[in-house]
Amino acid sequence: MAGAFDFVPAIAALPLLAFVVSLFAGQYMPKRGAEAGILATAGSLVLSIWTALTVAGITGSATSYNENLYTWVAGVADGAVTLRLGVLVDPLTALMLVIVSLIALLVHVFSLGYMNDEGETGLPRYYAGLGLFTASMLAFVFSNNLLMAFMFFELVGLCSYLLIGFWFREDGPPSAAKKAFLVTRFGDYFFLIGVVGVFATFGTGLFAPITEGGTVVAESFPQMAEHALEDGESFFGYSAQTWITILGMLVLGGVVGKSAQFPLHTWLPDAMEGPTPVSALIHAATMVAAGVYLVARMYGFYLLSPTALAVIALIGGFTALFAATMGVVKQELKQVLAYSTISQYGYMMLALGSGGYVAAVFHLTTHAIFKALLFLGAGSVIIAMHHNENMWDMGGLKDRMPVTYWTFLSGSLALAGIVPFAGFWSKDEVLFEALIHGFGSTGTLGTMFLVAYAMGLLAVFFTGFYTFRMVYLTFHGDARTDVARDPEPVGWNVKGPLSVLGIGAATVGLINMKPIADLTGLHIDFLHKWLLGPEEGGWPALTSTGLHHYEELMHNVAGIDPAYPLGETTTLLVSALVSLSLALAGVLVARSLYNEPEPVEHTDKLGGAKTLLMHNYYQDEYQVWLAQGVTVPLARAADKFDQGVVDGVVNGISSVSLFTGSRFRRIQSGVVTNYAALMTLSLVLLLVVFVVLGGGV
Amino acid sequence: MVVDIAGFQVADWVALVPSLILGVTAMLLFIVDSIEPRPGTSSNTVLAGLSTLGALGAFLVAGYFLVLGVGQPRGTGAVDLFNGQLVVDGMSLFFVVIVGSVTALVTLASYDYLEGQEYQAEYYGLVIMAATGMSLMASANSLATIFVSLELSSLPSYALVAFLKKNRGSVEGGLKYLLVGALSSSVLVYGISLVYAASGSLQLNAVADALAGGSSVPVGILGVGIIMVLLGFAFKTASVPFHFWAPEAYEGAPAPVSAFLSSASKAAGFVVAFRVFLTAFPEVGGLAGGDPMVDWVTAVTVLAVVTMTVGNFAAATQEKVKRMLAYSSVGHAGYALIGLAALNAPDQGFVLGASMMHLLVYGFMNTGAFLFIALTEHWGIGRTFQDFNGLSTQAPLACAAMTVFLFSLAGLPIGGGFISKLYLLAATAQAGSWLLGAALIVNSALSLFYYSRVVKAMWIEDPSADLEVDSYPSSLYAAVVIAAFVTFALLPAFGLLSPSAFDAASVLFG
Amino acid sequence: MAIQTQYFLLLSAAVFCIGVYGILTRRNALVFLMSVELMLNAANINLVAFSFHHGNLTGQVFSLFTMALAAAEVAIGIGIVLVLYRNFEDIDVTKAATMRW
Amino acid sequence: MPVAGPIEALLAVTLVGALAVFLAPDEWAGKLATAISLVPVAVSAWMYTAFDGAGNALLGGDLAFESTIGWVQLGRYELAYHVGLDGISMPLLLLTTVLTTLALVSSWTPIDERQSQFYGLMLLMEASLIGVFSALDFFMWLVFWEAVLIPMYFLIGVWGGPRRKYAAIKFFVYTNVATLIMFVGFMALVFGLGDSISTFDMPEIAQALRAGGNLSAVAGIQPANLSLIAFTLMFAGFAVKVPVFPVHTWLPDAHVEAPTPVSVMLAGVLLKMGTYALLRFNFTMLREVAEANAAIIVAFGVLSIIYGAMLALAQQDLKRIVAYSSISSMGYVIVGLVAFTPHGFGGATFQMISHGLISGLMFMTVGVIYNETHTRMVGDISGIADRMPWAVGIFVAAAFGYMGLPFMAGFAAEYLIFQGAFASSVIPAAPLVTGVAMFGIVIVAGYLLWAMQRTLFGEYSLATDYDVSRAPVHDVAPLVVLLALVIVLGVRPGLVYQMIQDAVNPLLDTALQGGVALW
Repeated sequence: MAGAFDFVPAIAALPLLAFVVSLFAGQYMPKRGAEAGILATAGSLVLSIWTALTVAGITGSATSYNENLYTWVAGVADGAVTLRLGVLVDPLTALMLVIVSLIALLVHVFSLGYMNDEGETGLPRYYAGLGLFTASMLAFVFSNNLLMAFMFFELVGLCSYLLIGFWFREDGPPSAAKKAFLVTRFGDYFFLIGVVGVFATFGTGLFAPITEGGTVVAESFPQMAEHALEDGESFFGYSAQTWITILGMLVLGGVVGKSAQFPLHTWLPDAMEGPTPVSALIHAATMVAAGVYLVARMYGFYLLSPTALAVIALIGGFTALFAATMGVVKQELKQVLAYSTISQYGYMMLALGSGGYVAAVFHLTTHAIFKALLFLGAGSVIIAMHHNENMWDMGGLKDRMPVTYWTFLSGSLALAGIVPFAGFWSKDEVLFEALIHGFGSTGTLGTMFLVAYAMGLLAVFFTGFYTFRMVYLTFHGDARTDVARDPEPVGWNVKGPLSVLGIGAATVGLINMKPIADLTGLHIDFLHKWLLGPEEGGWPALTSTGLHHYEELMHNVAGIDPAYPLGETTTLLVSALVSLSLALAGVLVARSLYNEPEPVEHTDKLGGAKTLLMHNYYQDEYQVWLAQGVTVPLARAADKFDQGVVDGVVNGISSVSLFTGSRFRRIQSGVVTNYAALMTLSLVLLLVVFVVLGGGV
Repeated sequence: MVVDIAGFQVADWVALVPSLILGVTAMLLFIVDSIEPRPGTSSNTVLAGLSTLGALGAFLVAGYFLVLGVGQPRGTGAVDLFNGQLVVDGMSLFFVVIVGSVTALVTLASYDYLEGQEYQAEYYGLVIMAATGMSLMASANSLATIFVSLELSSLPSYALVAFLKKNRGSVEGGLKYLLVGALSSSVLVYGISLVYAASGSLQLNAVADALAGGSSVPVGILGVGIIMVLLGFAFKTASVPFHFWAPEAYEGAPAPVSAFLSSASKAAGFVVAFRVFLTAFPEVGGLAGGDPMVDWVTAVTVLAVVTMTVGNFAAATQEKVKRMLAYSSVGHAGYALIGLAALNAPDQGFVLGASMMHLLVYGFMNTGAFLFIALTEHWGIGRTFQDFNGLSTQAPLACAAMTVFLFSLAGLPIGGGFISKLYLLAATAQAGSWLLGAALIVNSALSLFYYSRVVKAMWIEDPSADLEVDSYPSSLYAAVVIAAFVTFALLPAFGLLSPSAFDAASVLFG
Repeated sequence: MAIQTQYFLLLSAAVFCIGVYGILTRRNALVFLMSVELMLNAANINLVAFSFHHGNLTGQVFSLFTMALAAAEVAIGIGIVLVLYRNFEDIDVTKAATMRW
Repeated sequence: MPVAGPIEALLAVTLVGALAVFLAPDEWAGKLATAISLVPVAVSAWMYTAFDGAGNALLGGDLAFESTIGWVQLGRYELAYHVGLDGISMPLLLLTTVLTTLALVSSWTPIDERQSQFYGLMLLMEASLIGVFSALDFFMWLVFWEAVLIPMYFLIGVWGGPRRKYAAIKFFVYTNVATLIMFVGFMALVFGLGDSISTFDMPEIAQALRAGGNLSAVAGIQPANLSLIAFTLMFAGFAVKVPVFPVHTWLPDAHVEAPTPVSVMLAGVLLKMGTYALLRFNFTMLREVAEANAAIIVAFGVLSIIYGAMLALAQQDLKRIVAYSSISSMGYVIVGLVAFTPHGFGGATFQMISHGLISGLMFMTVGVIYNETHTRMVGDISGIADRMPWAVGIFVAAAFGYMGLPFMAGFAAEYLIFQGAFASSVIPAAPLVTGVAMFGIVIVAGYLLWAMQRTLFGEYSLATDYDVSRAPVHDVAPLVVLLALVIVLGVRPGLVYQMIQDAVNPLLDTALQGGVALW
């Protein structure tokens, strides 16, 4: 009988269908295509949950699935790789599928309120975009090889471009869309080289080996890399270690681009030009997560290269801090959220880099929930404020839109990492992992981790601060504008998703309360178990994507080991307390500064730092300069060169020959005596050359 | 002497029938004219018809002989007449075909062109006379016969160029042609006399034998003689440095005459050059191996390069279409000279054959081009490129034909010129004479430029307001269209004549 | 005793050169033609002399042909010179230079 | 062997059709030509399904629809009419017929004078192109190869833009010179083969050359140097057609001046002639030379990619942008060819097809916009997405196709080329070189996104005061068809890639003789 796994492709196919339907039939539907999207995503959610249950072993025996379903390009000659599309389902996939389809569904519903009720035009295009995005994102999630992942990685990029630029009549969105695609494309350039490199090196891009009846029929590239490392092979003149690092870094380029990590983070704040539901779905919960997910997906490969791990950790830690500081001074609701998103993904990278696989996935999950919530909340506020996003024009919305307020608050607490909200547990685990591995790991790697940890820790404070600065400015105090005094009410289709997510943000942390688990000895760290899998056999043995395997690699190859300077429990508590207290400190500072009827700008207190922060550390400036100050002049120069020199030569030749011709014709003077003279002359010449000199005489 | 032609045992002079036909036609023309009561009033139709028939007859018979294998190894073998003073072989027949066909086209076209002109009988008579001379040049196998037949073709040509007595251009052209011709013929004769001095004989094979045996007089004299003979032929083929007459003569002469001279006369000049240098002077030129006594091969190479370059570069910057064609015909003389220049190739017959085929195709495409000019002169539209602007709107058929001629001259695959020119290029590659190859490439590119100037004027430019084509002269049109058709047909049907060309060529190399 | 052949050669060369000189210097069409005659006769001298030298008659016979043709050439020449005069009111060969380049 | 095969049918239909259209009145010349051109489409589609060729045409593979007729005996050499298809030429033939029909439809709007001549010439060009891709006798092939120039000259010269005369003659002379140079190179090879060759049959020559040891000295040039010289001359000749930097400058002028349908044919098919010839001659017949000089060749390829893209970045004219980016895209083909790997050859050939479709699509879309706005300057147009949504939508799709969006033909082609080049054992420092070449995909995104943002989106404004309205159906229909093809090939490259691979793999079979490097 057909199990859930046979329907996995349908998870992506349904939204794809919705895309087609709403694109071509959207304008004939009452909701302009939203129906198709909602039905499709609901279907995807159901199927995803079914898949998850199957993976959990509740419905069906097989708990993992990895098959090639479609041969995209068959390489017939030997040495010609064959490129396939396939499906890989393991706990990680199942979890991500559920998250994506859930958020997608909620965002579709929310869009009814945000787009339809606001009387937007071009909705079929909008819903088609959402549909296509959901489809590609889900397909990316269950890709079983690197190339397929890349292909859908690019597709989600396209959808992000289309949706950011949805309001194409204005000048901002198209430009932001261009920037978003271009910056991510720059990252994807390296990613693509990485993909090509992986296929050229290992002949396959499989994340996990394909097995039939227990025997491996197609090896996965992390496995092959592992073996190559053991056998001390060398590729393209490099030692396996170096080459793996190179490939890892190349793929990382795509990750940094998509997950908006430093230095390719600049596109995300601009991307807020897009409709808010889009920001919630694409630029907070799912697409931006694709990068992190990719690292997690091929974690077995990255664990082979300590260098890559260190880089990941540092990028993550730095981005977390760096983005958080920028979030502190932003005026607009969505801008704050954008920078917090960047910062939060920094945490996930930090976790992955420092061997906190579970922590990363955990934070990915919780963040998806509470950040989507915050964006949707922001969306509802924006509806109420007639699309004015400036927090200084708001205030006192608490009493006028309670549902939004309370849900938003729950999200904020989660983001700030206040116990017991979701964010606390995940962020705490991230930092904890970084800490213990920092102490435990050998050599520079450990110090790197500690540096990254320090930055991450510091970021906690800022997170708390900007989050509640946002909350107080938006909802507390007195209304500062007429609109804020009489905001537009929002409908069920807004409140519904908010409530769902609000509850989620408060509770989802419960799936992995590792501290409690360790303290009480109760085995309630479900996510950990979920990703750990059985010790022997089961899906980890088949897919080699289980935590056990990763921990072995961490220990054997990367040399990452935990160490508890204060003993296990104490360290745990201390780190939890430290991060919590920092978060609270941030919240309190924000409260003292902004929780008053008429809050005022305090940014001047920052002095010189203010301008720096306002200009986002001049990141955009130098990137724009690279594009327009360097590349464009270079192109102009090339054009000049082409017109002047390369083409000049061509035209030169023709004009020279024509000039020669105009001289040659002068020989024909028209006077017959001259002709006679020239004839005689040439006769003499020939005689001299060919008879006298020719040795005739 | 008796030869076997198509199974009939006939006297060997029968092989000369093509030339005889032309000669007889010339006589007939004079008779027809003289039996007319008032001289110079004979009916155009009779004269044109008669001469066209004569030329056609010569063309057909020569072609038929070619097919039968007369004078060729597979047939009778070369037919020697009058103790080898004349010889009928593949090469001579091949060139009679060229001369005959060109003459036929020209006389056909002249019917309309000469409308209302006086002295038409003389015109046709002179044309056929000259044609007879050219056909004899193809068979001439002794310096004596060569000189006589060459003059027989030249003298009428002088008169023909100056035929329009009241037209300054025509007269001036005639004068220059005459003076340059006289000078060249004296150079030629002097050269012949020196060759005779060195060899003691005028019959080509005898000359070759004598020279092979080594001569009593210093080789320098022979060298001077050879160079002078070469230049004498350069005049006939309108090659540098004896080409100076060509632009003016072609421009001034009545267009059909220009066509006649630039195609048939040039071809005749080449056949003589080929025969003399390859029959009489191969050893001297070092073709039989060993280093040459007189390196005429290199001399010809230089002449070829200079000729094609001067011709094409000068043509590129002309304002008058007819003069452009005149210069381009000088350029093509340079191409054809490759047949005598690229001879240090393993397969010499290949080289010479390519050159012969080029002359054949050239006969049609160049004649056609000049006849188109005749058409425009008939219409009385101007001579410059601008005057041709938008002509296609008035006379699409003629313009299409002209386009075929021009592109074929430029070596594009719309006519036989494509294959023949590429074969010349191939010949240079085979001989490894990169100088010739490079010159050919450069010049042919340049020629494409200026030929397409005419095409551009006719098809792309907009017509000027007063462009008006009133009449569509049937015989001119017929001639142009036939020429165009043959030019085009020679692309797919190149093989009809090329085997005889290559065979005839390789025969000369024994 | 016979005169050695090379003297004839020198003579003919001299005559030829005189003819060339005439062509290059004289503008009168008729003189031009006369100079050509000189050159042709230079050739004839060679032919006759070497026919004697080689002891065959070919050269002498050919020289007769040459003379005949020279005459014919002049005949045509005079005709053209006539029309030249009609059109240009002059027989200066350098005057007729309407067509050039 | 059958003489009247489908290829003959194609040639006959197009030639006779051209004649008929020449004589047809202007009013319905367009419709007539389109109708006639449907026959080749149908025939070639049937040929595709009935295709039974195997292996490489030049290396003794089984040819599909082969037929031979003796043509001319020239000296020692026998020229023949010899046509046939293998996995390389079949897709190109299909591309030609399909693109011609679409181009014909797309010319209904822009071509408003001397229609019968225009459509007649288009059909003539189709005939010549069919000949180019199917002829297997060198001289026969050369006839078609050069015959393409004639209609092209008129099409640009008569119906082109303001500087059309300059562009036409430039294209004409430039490519003609290239042909002559290439011809000398090839003939040098033929003579080098001496008596072992008595025809210009390309398979025969190719096999003789690959067998090795058949070359003898020509005019004192030793075989090794001879093959090097021949390779250089032929490469130079074909590089002009491709075009490869630095002999590309005829292309932008020709493209900008040519009317849209002609640009479509020029970019879509004519450029492919160059790479097709490179593949057939240089890389098939003189493999060892190519491998010995891989470094130089790949340098040309990479240079074209980056340089072309940079130039596109500097352009203001939409057509010029696409023109220069064509140079860039064709650079990928060079890189793929010189890699000497299965996917390298395959990808390069596949890129010919996909670029044919995508660049055609781009030019057509630009043309459709031009029909409405009468300008192609980026600065003049803004925010027309509102006025002509479908055309703009397709423009965006086409642009992303050009950027190599997955599941569109461009991505498949470029990825395969990269895959092939990366693993190449011939290209020095293959991974690095490939990486550099791949940077093109970033630049292309740069200028296309910039152009789209400026022209399609933002506030609506138009420098030329025309009333922009939705494009007529017969303008958009060809776009849709092309887009569909692009996507189909992107999702299922195997549709043509199978036969391509089957035809290119033999190129890698034989052992090498060791060629002479230029330095």
